[in-house]
Parts: sequence; structure tokens; C-alpha cells
Amino acid sequence: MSLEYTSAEMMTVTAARALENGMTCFVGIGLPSEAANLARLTHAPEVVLIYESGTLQTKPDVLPLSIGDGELCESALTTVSVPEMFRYWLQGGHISVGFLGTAQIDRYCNLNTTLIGDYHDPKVRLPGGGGAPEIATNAHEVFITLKHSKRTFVKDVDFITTLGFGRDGKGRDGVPNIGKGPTRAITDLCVMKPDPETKELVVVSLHPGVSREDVYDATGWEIRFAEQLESTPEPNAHELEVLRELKERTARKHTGEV
Amino acid sequence: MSLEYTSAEMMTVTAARALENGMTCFVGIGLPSEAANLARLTHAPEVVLIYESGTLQTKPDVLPLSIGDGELCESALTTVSVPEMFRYWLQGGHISVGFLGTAQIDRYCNLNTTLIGDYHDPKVRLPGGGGAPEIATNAHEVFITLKHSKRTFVKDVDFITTLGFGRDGKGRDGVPNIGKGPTRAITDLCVMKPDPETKELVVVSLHPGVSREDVYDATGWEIRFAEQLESTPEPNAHELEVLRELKERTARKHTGEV
Amino acid sequence: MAEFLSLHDAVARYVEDGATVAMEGFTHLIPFAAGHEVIRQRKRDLTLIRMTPDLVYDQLIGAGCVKKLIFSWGGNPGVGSLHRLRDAVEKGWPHKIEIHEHSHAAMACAFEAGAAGLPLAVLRGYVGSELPNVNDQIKFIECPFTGERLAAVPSVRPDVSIVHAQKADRKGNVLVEGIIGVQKEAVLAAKYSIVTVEEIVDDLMTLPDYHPNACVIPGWAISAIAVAEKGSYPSYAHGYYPRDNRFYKEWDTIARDREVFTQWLEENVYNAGGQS
Amino acid sequence: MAEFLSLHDAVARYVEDGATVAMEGFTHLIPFAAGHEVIRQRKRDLTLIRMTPDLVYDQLIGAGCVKKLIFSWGGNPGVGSLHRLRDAVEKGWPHKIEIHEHSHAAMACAFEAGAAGLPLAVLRGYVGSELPNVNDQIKFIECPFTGERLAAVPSVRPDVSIVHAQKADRKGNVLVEGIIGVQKEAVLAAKYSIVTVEEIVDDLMTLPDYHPNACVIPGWAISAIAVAEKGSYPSYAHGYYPRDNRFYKEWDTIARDREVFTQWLEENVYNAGGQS
Repeated sequence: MSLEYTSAEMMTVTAARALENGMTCFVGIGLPSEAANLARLTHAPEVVLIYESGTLQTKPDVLPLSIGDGELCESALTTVSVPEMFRYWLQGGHISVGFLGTAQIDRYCNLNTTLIGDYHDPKVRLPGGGGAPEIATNAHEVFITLKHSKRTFVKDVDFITTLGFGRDGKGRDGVPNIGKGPTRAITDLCVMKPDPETKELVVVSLHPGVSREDVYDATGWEIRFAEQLESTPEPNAHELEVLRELKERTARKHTGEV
Repeated sequence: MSLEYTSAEMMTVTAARALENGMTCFVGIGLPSEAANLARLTHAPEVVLIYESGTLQTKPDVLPLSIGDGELCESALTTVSVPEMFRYWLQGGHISVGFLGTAQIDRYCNLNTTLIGDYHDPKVRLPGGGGAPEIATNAHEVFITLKHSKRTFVKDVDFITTLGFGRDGKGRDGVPNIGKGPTRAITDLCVMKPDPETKELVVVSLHPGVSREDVYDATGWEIRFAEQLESTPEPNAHELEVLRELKERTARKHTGEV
Repeated sequence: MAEFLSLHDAVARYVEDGATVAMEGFTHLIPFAAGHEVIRQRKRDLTLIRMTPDLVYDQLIGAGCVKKLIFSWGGNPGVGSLHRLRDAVEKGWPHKIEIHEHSHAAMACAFEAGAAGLPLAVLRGYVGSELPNVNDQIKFIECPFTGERLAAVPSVRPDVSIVHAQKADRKGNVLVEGIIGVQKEAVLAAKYSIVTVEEIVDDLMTLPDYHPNACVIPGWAISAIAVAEKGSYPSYAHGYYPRDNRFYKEWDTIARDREVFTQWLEENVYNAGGQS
Repeated sequence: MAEFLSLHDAVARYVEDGATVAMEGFTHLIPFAAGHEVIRQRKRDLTLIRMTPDLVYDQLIGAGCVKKLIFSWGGNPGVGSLHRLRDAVEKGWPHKIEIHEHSHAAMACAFEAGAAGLPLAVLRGYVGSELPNVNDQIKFIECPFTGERLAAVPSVRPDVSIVHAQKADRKGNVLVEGIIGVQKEAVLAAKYSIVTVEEIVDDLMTLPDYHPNACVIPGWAISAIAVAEKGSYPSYAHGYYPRDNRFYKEWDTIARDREVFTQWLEENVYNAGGQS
């Protein structure tokens, strides 16, 4: 049986599958939130979703537009203050995975959400760091999900808002009390992991129908491929159904139709 | 009309009168708590009582035995965590007066609640500092109340648990962000205030029927008397009635008769 | 002790030109009505502090009230850019603004430290980030017990903080429920504070669902209270009205263009009366 | 994820000889049942942390479980001394104990810092006090922004924290209400945690008076939960039973005398069964 699905759906389902039941996940808004909620509604009903607005263990019925939609609080086990969220829950070491999106990522998994160009004379001013700089260092590990393009995947980010492994891949070496950092990046084309030695991103799995050239052409440096290059498993019917219903509910809610 | 009252009642009523309506008072257990609640039940109904257990703006019907009796929480505007109490409310500068008791006090208003004798080989081990060290420095001012005796009023405390004005009266000089410190000490014999220059305690008011000699004999140093020595006003009938009822309710409650 | 004022009078009394102002509310309970009143009163040269500038600061920046912005995430949540913020930073319209940029963790800790009366906040933060290169307000200290290097930022101590909440009672005690953000911290850290509320009730403590550990700010810790019904719209008030996510999306179009924005401001802020 | 164990098994598994243990509850919800179980299991050489040692640590000290005590106020609240603590400190019975003495503010901040994953707490504290002369765990640092001298203490990071609470639900989520003290901080700061509760309910979120900002510790942040009805007696549980102030007064007589104490311990702890 072959299912119809988009590359965006492939990305979300793959990202969702990275989460395991029982993990505590600090969720970024947008793609990470979509993937995390899909995981919760499919294979990982006991995944614990935490948003920086203070909502602990939340189970929204529709995807929040903002990091602090009412839905998040109403379906949360409890809601704490934002200082408590960052101090006790994130910095306190209770987050197994930080799930982040980004505007730019480089070969050492550094993230830029600050600006394009020069800091003091920016070409494009982006929103900024938000929770990411400390999520990336205080969570036990980090998953990253974003669309693959030469604009987003650059050799060196214009600005390191959020540490992957630094300008030379050694940014976490010798730092006490720091998480493992990014352990995978999931795009609409493939799954990448940092090389255990150099920390440079390596493609470990291609999504169905995607070629090495596709990835190569969408990446701003000469990206390497794992020797044992895998093929990402396709979404199944249940995942697609749940994802589509979730997105439909969400769209209805945010256009005010509900 | 002459009323009958004890010297303990005189002390409590005088201490209560020191509190003004609208003051925020961080209340120590025992004599301060008795005085603070008497103030609230008589001339200062809007005095705000705060106990270190986290109970903000509490209005107990009976005196608490401990700093965290259930009564305090049930009658409080809200109850916050103990770290929040010390960080936001005390250290944050929201307390107008800290009301403290003590085991020992010296001529510079330093308080000892740690021990008698040598720290490493104590004759008597006292309970310790509790909230007092930071109440004394972070509240805008401090009132002290205790019974007068040579045992409690010593020239130099064995140990400065809590700063009055230091071993030389200059302990607050040049310290940024520090309260005024003790502004009065109220005993069963008299009211004392620190000399504006030297910070040494000076008797400013004698309770009715108390002589200079009485105070002199009960003080462990050659205490001075103000030039304009006043006579402390007597308790009135209403104060005595409210105080006695409060103590009676309290006794009934704590012996389990209620 | 909190004084009950009109929103107009509260802003007129406490928000001075050149002041440092924090308007808080993390997505929830954003004090839009108060922000609009600040615009109407044409306050100038403000240093604005807020974790997420959101639409309210986009409007204040576009209206020319702002000299400096201290923030940690300056986007339109779930939608994209804050175009007025970008236009000021990238092109200096209506004039250049200075920015001091932090992470959320640092800002949250800085509010906490401000409420706690401390001059600095200490956190495990900014490791490997280049933000310390461009913000001289981020320093590092060494733990005297472990030798660990820790980030330090100055605490937030605004001249005025403005927040919105659900209820105040007649004694000025304020109840905040739901996503409480850094609102209590903002109020306690500031020299003066204005709280706008959806409604005044008689006594919080007699509300049927009152909770012993509710997030309540006592009246004696607040300078002024002003009633502002729907005062956080298009943000929301838990228990009162939902977030208007549609307007947040529409804002992208309004704010993208200087003229459309100016017209929106004219119609919806300058000529929208306000209360007096 | 919290495991539901008997109190016996929870203490047997997590409290090792020589461990650093914090049993918290500020006057309210003191985990007496758990303390007695620790005595019954004859744990030794414990480093005990608690702001107010109270009767529970007086009993543990008298029973010979304790090597070191970290505390900030060691009295019988409203009554007087803790005689077992005094006897150990003054006369070395049943053996000498080491003490690290703080102020409440410093201990509260140290718990907060422990929960926050920091190695130290910073406070405006200990100014003019002689406690820093006798406790080498109190240091001073300089604020890199203002130059102000601030006190620093190591954060509290126990091997095990034990607290008592009103309710857990079937997923192990715990509700604490009333005087919440430093209980959440103690649990979050520790490597392992045991929470004893008055009762297990099906689901906290469906309780009729559930509050969106209730003090709840999620099950995944707790190691073990044990039911202990009246588990904080003679302390109290808000909503369940009051503090037995009379017993607190009687304790003065019991604890004053080594033999009376020993007999009390025999009858009320060693031979009082416990649960298995």
C-alpha cells in the first residue's frame, strides 16, 4: 500500500518518531510543536510536553499559534511562572530533549535566529534567541527540525544565537554541566546526525524519493553522507490521519471558525 | 480610673502601639507575634502581618504556637513558598518593620540567638538565627521586644547572630541597601532607642511604677537615660480586654480544648 | 497602597518621558490598553523592557515612543516578524532604537532577581552563544565554591511596571491566573506599578474558587489599579476571553507598511478615545 | 517516573548510610512517618539538611542516625529547645554531631538554587552577622555590575529529599497545598526523592477545586511515592488534620531526659511497626 503524503508531512512524522514515551520535551513553537503533539497523539501518549510559557505537561487539542495560547494552560498539569520554568525545570536538569526550530543552521549545528548580515547593521533582523540558547545547553539533548534549503543550511551561521558545537565543533568540550547538544536534525529531505568525532552534520537517512543530489543542492556546504545511509521509513496511515486532523482543527481554531 | 495590669501586659501593649496602620510587619514568633496581633485587633486593623512561613497578610484568630500554624495560612491573603518569602518580600524591600525577639541583646542592639559560651564548646546551645539575620538588615527598620534582665541585656553579646549596630556601633555605616536597623527596644520595664550618634541603647521612657534603678539593676552595662525621660502611657481598658481574650482563646486552642 | 485611578491618570502620573518601563504578560494578559494609553499620551524616549515585545511594543516603537528596547524574543508569535521593530532597527523609522538583547532564561532570571532585590542574576546560560559579544550587559562570574563559570546579567529594576490581571478587590489585592509569566516579578521589581484589571470584586478571599496558594499581589505592593475591560485584547485573559489569533495574523499585513500602520494607529489608538 | 512503594521499601531503597538527606516541610507537612521509618531501619552517619530541624530531627539525632546537621533554626517552635539536638551538640550524646549553621534566608535561597541547578545561591545576607566566622560555607562575592558585596552559599543538592504532601494521583503527580515551604525545591534539588502522601486520588486534574497554578510536582520528577496516612502528625496537613500543639509542648518533657526519650522511641517508633 502506498500512501500519498507531502514532504512537510514526511518531516513532521519523522520528527515525531524521534520522541519516545516518557521523555520530557521542551517544545519550540512551529514545526517542533507540531511534531511533538503528533508524537503524543500517536506512539508516545506519555511524552511530557513543556512550553516556555510555564505550562507543564500540557495536552493541547489544537496546535498553539503562540507559545502561550490559552489551550496550553487549560490542558496542562499545572502552570508555573516563567522564571520557575527556566530555573527549576530547564536549568534544573529535568528536560530530556529540547525540540527546536531555527532560521539558519550550520555544519556544526549552531543555530542563528538573531539576524542576517552584521549585528550592528543587519540585512534582516530576526526575532532573536528566546528560550533556545539555554534549551540547547541545559536539556540533555536537542532535536532540530526545519525545512532544507541553501538559505537555511549554511556553512557558517552569520551569528551563533544558540550553541550547537561551536565554530570548530569543540564548543562543548570541557564545559561542565552541559547537555549532549543536537543529536539529530530532521528536515523535509533527510535526517542528519553530528559525526561523533568532528561533530559535523552527516546525513544518516534519506526520505523516500529523495536523492543525495537533492540534499547536496539544498545544503550550503559539502555535506557528507553516512557509509550506512538508511532510508527513512514512510509515514503510516494512522500518523497521517492524526496529523491532518490536528492541522485541520488548528486551522479552524486560529481563523476563528470555532 | 486605675487599671490592674501586669508588666508583661504593659510590655505587649507598648510594643503593639509601636505598629502603625498600613505598616507591613515581618513578625517573629512569641512576644512580637502577640504584640503585632494586638495592634491589628486594636488601633491598627490594616497593619499587614507577614510570617516567614510564607503567609502574607494573615489575620489569625488565635496566636500561632509555631511560625507555620494552620491558622496563619487559612487567614492569609495568600501563602507563598519560603524562598519567595525571603527573596521577593523581605529582600525585595517590601517590609517596613521587622519585629524580633531575642535571647541576648547588647548595648549596640546586636542580637544573639545562637549560643551562650564559645561556639565550638557551647554552655547553652540556643535555636539559632532563623529569619532574624536578614530581617534585621532587609526590613526598613526593626523593633525588638523582650523581657528585661541582666541575663538578656549584656554589654557584649556572646555571638552576633543578628546585626544591631555591630561591636562598635558602626556596623551599618557605608553598607549599601541596608535598613535603618533597630529603632526601638521594648521591655517589661521601659522603652529604649539607639542614640542617634553612638547607636548605644538609651532609655527614653519608663513604664509606670518602674524606677531608673530597676532598669539599671536589670541591665548588664551602665545604661544611659534620655534627658527628656518620658513615662510610657498605660494600657487602656480596651487593649487589656482584647489582649486577655486573645491569650485566653490561644491557650484554649493550644491545649486542645477547642 | 494601591490607588484606584483611571487608566489615563495612572499613565499620566507614573510614566514619564525617558522612563524605563516594563509591560509584561507572557503571551497571556498583555497590557494592550495601557500600551495604547502610553501612545495616546505621546510619551517619548522610553526604555522598554519585555521578554517578548509582541504587538504591543511593535505599536509603541512604530508610534515613536521608544529609545531603547531590552528583550529576548522579538517576533509575532507563530506568524513571523515584528515589522515596526525591524523597520526601526534596520532602517531607523521613525527613528533608530538601541537594543539590548538577551535570552529568555536570562531575562526571566533578571526579573526574578529584580523582584528579589538583587543587583544581578546568575544563571547557567549563554554558553557558546555570541550574544555576550554584542551585549555588554552579559558578564561571567566564577562560583567561589566550585570554580564553575556562570553567566551574570543585571537585574531588571524598572521605574514603572505595567501588567494586566483578571481581578482586583476593593483593597487593591490583585489575582493573576493561568499563564502568570513574570508579572508578579515585574510589579515587585519596579519602583512604581500600574495594574489594569478586567474587573473589581468585593474581596478576593471570599471568591468561591479561591485557592490558598493563588498568585496574588497584595494592594500595598502596587501603586495604581485601573479597570480596563478587555484590556489585554488581542492577547487574552484566562477565564474572560480568548486570544484573537486572527488579529495576530492580520497584524503582519498592517505592520508591514508604514502608511497602513500609521492609519491603523490613528483609527485604533489616537482616535479610540481611551478612558479619562 | 514515580514508583509507588511502601514507605519501608522507599526508605530501604533510597536512604543509604552516609547519605545527605533533606526532609522538608516548613512547620506544615513535616514527614514524621518517613523520619520514623529511617530510625527503624537504623540508618547511620546521615547528613541531615532542614531549615527547622523540629521534633523530627530531634528524634533522628537522639536515635543516633546523624553525623552532621545543616540547619537555620533549631528550636521547638513556640516551646523552647530541641533537647536531643542540644545534648548532642553540648555533651556528645549519643555521639558528637557536626553542625553547619545558616540563616533561613540563606537556606531558602540554597534550596532554590539547588532546584535551579546552580552550584551557589547569592543573597543580600549575613551583613554584620558572625555566622560567616563559624561556617566556612558562607562566602562573599562582588557584583560585577555594581561592585556590591553579596553573600554566597553553596546550593542544597541532597542525595535524597523526603517530603509529605496531601495527595498524589495514579500517575504520581503530587499536590501540595497551604504552607508549601521549600518542598518543591527540596524534591527538585535532590538526586532521588520520596514523597509520602495522605491519599491517592484518581486524577488531580479532575478534582473539583483544582487550580491552574496549583503547587504540583509531576510524577516524572519524583522517585517514589508512599502512602502514609497522618504521615506528618504531630505536624499537620492542611485540609486533613491540625497540628497537635499539645504534643509539641509535651515533647519538651520527653526529650529533656535521655531515658524518657529512649523509652518513648522504643514504644512509639521501634515497636510501632511501620508499614512494609
